[in-house]
Amino acid sequence: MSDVDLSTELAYAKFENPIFTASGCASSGKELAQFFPLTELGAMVTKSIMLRPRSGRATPRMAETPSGMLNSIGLQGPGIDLFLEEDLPWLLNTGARAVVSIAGESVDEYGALSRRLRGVKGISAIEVNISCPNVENRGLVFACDQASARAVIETVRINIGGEYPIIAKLSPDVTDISLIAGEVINAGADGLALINTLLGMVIDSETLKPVLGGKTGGLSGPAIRPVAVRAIYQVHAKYPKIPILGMGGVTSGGDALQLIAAGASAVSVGTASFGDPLAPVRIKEELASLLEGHGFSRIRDAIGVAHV
Amino acid sequence: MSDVDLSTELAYAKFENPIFTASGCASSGKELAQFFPLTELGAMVTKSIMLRPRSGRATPRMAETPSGMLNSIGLQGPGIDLFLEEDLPWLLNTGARAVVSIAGESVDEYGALSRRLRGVKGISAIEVNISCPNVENRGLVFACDQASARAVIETVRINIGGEYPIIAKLSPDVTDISLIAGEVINAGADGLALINTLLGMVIDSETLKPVLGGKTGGLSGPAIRPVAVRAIYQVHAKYPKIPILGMGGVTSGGDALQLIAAGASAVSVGTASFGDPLAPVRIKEELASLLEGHGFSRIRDAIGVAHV
Amino acid sequence: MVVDEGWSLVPINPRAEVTQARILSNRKVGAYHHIAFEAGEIGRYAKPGNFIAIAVGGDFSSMPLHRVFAIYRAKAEGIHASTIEIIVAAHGKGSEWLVKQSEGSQLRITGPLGTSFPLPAEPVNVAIVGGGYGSAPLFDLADHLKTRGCRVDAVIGASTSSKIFAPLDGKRTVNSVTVTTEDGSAGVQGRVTDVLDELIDRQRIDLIYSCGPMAMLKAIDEVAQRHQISHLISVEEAMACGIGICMTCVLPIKDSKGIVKMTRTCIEGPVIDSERVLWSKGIPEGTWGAP
Amino acid sequence: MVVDEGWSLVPINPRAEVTQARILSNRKVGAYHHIAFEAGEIGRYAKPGNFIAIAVGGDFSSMPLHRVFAIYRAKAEGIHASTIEIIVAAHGKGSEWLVKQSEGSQLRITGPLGTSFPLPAEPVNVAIVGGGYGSAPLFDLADHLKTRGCRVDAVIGASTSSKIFAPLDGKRTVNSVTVTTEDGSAGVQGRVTDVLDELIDRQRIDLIYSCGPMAMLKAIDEVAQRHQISHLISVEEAMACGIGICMTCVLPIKDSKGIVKMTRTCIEGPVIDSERVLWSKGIPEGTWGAP
Ligand SMILES: Cc1cc2nc3c(=O)[nH]c(=O)nc-3n(C[C@H](O)[C@H](O)[C@H](O)COP(=O)(O)OP(=O)(O)OC[C@H]3O[C@@H](n4cnc5c(N)ncnc54)[C@H](O)[C@@H]3O)c2cc1C
Ligand SMILES: Cc1cc2nc3c(=O)[nH]c(=O)nc-3n(C[C@H](O)[C@H](O)[C@H](O)COP(=O)(O)OP(=O)(O)OC[C@H]3O[C@@H](n4cnc5c(N)ncnc54)[C@H](O)[C@@H]3O)c2cc1C
Ligand SMILES: Cc1cc2nc3c(=O)[nH]c(=O)nc-3n(C[C@H](O)[C@H](O)[C@H](O)COP(=O)(O)O)c2cc1C
Ligand SMILES: Cc1cc2nc3c(=O)[nH]c(=O)nc-3n(C[C@H](O)[C@H](O)[C@H](O)COP(=O)(O)O)c2cc1C
Ligand code: FES
Ligand code: FES
Repeated sequence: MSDVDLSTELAYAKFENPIFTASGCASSGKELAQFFPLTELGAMVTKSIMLRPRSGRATPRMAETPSGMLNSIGLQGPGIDLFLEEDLPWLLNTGARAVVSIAGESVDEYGALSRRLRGVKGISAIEVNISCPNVENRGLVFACDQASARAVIETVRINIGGEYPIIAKLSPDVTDISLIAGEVINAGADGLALINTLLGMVIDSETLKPVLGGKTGGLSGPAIRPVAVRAIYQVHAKYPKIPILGMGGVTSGGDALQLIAAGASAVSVGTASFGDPLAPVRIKEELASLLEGHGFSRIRDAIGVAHV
Repeated sequence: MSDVDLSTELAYAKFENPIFTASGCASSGKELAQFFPLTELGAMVTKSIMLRPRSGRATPRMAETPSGMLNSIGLQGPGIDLFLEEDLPWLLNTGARAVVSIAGESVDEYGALSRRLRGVKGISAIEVNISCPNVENRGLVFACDQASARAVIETVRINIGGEYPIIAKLSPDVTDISLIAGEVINAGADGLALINTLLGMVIDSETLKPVLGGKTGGLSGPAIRPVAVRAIYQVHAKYPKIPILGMGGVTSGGDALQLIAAGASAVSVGTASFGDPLAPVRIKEELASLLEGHGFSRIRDAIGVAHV
Repeated sequence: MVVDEGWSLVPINPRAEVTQARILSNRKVGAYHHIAFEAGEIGRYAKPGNFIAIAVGGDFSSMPLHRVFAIYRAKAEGIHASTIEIIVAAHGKGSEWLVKQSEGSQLRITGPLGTSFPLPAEPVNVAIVGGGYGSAPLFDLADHLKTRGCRVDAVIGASTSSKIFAPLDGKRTVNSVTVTTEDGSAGVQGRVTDVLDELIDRQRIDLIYSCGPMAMLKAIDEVAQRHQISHLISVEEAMACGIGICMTCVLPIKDSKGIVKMTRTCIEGPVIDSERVLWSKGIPEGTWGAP
Repeated sequence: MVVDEGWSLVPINPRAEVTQARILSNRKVGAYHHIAFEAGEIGRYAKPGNFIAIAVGGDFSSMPLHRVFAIYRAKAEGIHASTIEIIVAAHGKGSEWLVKQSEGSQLRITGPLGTSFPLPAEPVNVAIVGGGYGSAPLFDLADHLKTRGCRVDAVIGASTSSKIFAPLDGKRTVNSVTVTTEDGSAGVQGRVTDVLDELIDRQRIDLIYSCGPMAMLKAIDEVAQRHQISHLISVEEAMACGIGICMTCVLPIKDSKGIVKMTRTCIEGPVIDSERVLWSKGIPEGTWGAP
């Protein structure tokens, strides 16, 4: 391994290296732990957890697309109580760093989740997934509406206190992502996660109906990488001091470096793990040697270099 | 070739088959005419033409991405006068159907273009590319702003008269594409073209700077197909009577059928021609035999079947 | 009736590894391709019922997701590494690519994955029932059953004869083989369930293992329930990752407390005791966390 | 000085076709790969300076765009079809894939594309100057020049010896070959322009043909201008389609009326009279339609 200092920060949370898992692409860690020690990761970002247990959407839940995939998992999960009782302790016990992702259907639900998380030991940061439909506002996705996005982050801020940095995860399915970024920053987000999936659909060649049980799904994987790089670049240009956790189609160290150069302080690996369970570790190693090749002695100097 | 009736309509314009070229992916026809008779196409959609000649953006103008590409051509072209004098007559002379795409930097420019096109013989429809920055409104893209989008289509409607169907081409880079669709329909659009490219960026692995001369570029190709299918499906669900010219990553007859089932009455082939000049003809043939396999005797019955 | 040999049905296969596998041979067998790999340690730890996940499309692939295949045979010791064999039905893009790969090609394979067939504690009478390529993992299972003194009768069905997978040495392992085809091109015309009732009675079957399409498993289960005999099934749900991290492969399945959960069949399956399975489509009412 | 043989410099090659080509051979030559194809009628109509566009990555490729390569040699008659040969420097994803393809592989190729080298009307003294794989199309050109009675001297340069492409029969065709390498590992240490001045004087060169990186073409052009001799160049710009429909491969080039336009080098090039070329980067002021 190279000598490059890979340590990085998201607001006041420090991490030994910048390669994280992506929420919903690594469950709560147990499954990937079969393949590598989770301490190899900068952090495990857990699957977005909701207040109550949730069965998710009907199957089929995925469709492969050119260099990408659609998913309509629908946030299946055990709910916050069981998560705090079983999944999180297990994860922290491995010595891995944990970023806990939360999701809600109403502003209040985000508030309640935050209160449950307040004071929980060992968490490194909270990622707030606001790409969920707001049941109180005609199912409009929080991340697609300035007021809703702001309201969620304000609520999380108030209820969680100053214990963990709040990372607001934004959707690329908006006219101007930097506007939404501005709102959540004003509302108290310490950092941003960019980007969530793009809304897409695949129609079955036999039935001529949408493949997914949920009809539409979220597009992820290499196909969306150019959109992720653009979103990170735009937001970093406007808010250079706000740390960004970048994600979207990262499958190699070179891809991670693109996101970092665009302005990401750390990078989540999602869909790539589905085709290669060792992807996060490989990507970390490739990134380190690329940074070395470019003459960087620490990764911090590479963050946002595309803007210089 | 199969016996399926491939003829289709976009508003009051009728076409022998539903496979068109995509604006900017076939120039004005001369180049592809080396490979197949342009009469094989439902129509040639010409590269968006502006009022004055235009040199376009600095090179590099493209970057390949996973199952896609970015382009930042910047609407290079000869301007409407030379287009009407040379390119269009040449094209019409081949016997091909011509859909003329126009683009402007201000509402007035669209008006002026429409006046120039008024009464020009032989045109089958006008595609109005509103994915251009509005120089009079802080460079905001017309298609990303309801008022600007409406203003452009109103102007075109007034200036061009009722001679040709007006197809408004929308950008997917908006929070709710059906809102923009509603605006342009109210403003007088007879049909919609869905979708233009997604805004993206690639960073060079050597220089760590954006590859493209224009920094950002438009993402096209198979990578964006799920976004196109979704956009067409959403808009057709809301406005089932408005004909849609679909496009985005179509490389096979099966892909074209996906867009048709989602609600497209015709399909443009763009990026696929870059890797296979015969793509439009092959796609048409594949589509015909797929329709036959599904038991359709005419393509009209397949339009929007995914909704049934 | 069955004993769980250590970890047959324990979720998350503890032996899984990622390896660069090399194709040793690839040849057509009826409608299928029989592909053998030299695959690190996978063959050493594979148990009947386990599967592998294969990355497809090569270095510049447009297919980011795994393709999963049941292990047909595994050998702990090859020349350089352990070997595994699979039976592939070319179906969509990835499997079409796979069957075109030639000897010597290197592929990234993850495995062994999933649960495996638990074996009976005593020598009992067993029926193995396979549909299409679903018979592939059952012959290795039969081998293990025979070693434990079981009688094993096989019923192998498919739509047509070319889709019957019943290799000679597999046939030799079992006590009898009944073939059914829907078009009658081989064996008895009909479905596996058309011959199963009679077989159960005739051979006093105590236990059924089955593998094939969901509709077939369901039909077999009805027969098994009627006869009140245990039934272990290997299910096939669409899988994106095969390793438990994507949540696409779920089925409504009862947990040990009887609570129905949308359960990942890649880590708590593919082998499941049919008692736990709800055969309804969609998310049944009362499923844990259902709206 | 030069005559345009029918359609050498006419935009949009009228002979272009799409064909399923088969790799006849693929072998390493220094830092390059020499690949021969059986390619429909392409070899029959190819002229020196033309190029081909190749679809890369196979059936499930994530690479939608063409890769373009100068035709090194073309033969009108092969066993089944005409043949073409190219010299490939593995560089990015697509060319790396290409050099790994084995004999018998089928690839979709479009060609012949672009303009070709016009030939002098009279037997004159010619220098051909190639940088790296840029020498590939020049030997076939030399053949044609020799047939017309020209004297042909070659200067072949590269950074290091493995990147000098100068095949034996190519060398035999020309009257002399001077090799230059920047690291001195073969021939004269230095660049092609370091030996060109002297060659022009010594052999009374009337006409230069050159092919290589833009910076090299520019340096050669300065020498040519100083000596006031004609210079035909083959340029290399990034190309997405190679057939004139995407507008990515543009350079500021003067048209016949002297107006500078952003010109597609895939259909009005790659061979261009250097007189028409503006060597500045970006879009020079005064370019037609420039803001
Ligand atoms: C436990 C298990 C064992 C299997 N064993 C075999 C076997 O021995 N032989 C065999 O031929 N096939 C087997 N299959 C089915 C095989 O996985 C699919 O046929 C194959 O993945 C389809 O890939 P494709 O590229 O042809 O299709 P595509 O439609 O291109 O696949 C796209 C994606 O969907 C997934 N997918 C699609 N259909 C299925 C399916 N039926 N099952 C799982 N994933 C699917 C693929 O994994 C991939 O991620 C098994 C499936 C499971 C779950
Ligand atoms: C007229 C002409 C003749 C050429 N002849 C040869 C030759 O004989 N031998 C040889 O080794 N190379 C030649 N090249 C360069 C060759 O086209 C590129 O090296 C190759 O396309 C790069 O592809 P890649 O997959 O390695 O790179 P990638 O970066 O993956 O390519 C991505 C895209 O960019 C385009 N691209 C990138 N670099 C270039 C480039 N330098 N020129 C054109 N397109 C590029 C590709 O066509 C592709 O569409 C020629 C280029 C031109 C324009
Ligand atoms: C199957 C799947 C499930 C996902 N679940 C979540 C989730 O629960 N919460 C969330 O914030 N993002 C979720 N995502 C989005 C990813 O975290 C990530 O933002 C996106 O996939 C882009 O990264 P990638 O291209 O590396 O996968 C999910 C993505 C996939 C593919
Ligand atoms: C190189 C290039 C140039 C384009 N130029 C235009 C244009 O001038 N006007 C326009 O409306 N769309 C333009 N487009 C967008 C296409 O018409 C089409 O909407 C988009 O590429 C999606 O289709 P595809 O994936 O089949 O290419 C261009 C696309 C490309 C790749
Ligand atoms: S296939 Fe991903 S969780 Fe089962
Ligand atoms: S490469 Fe597409 S126009 Fe020249």
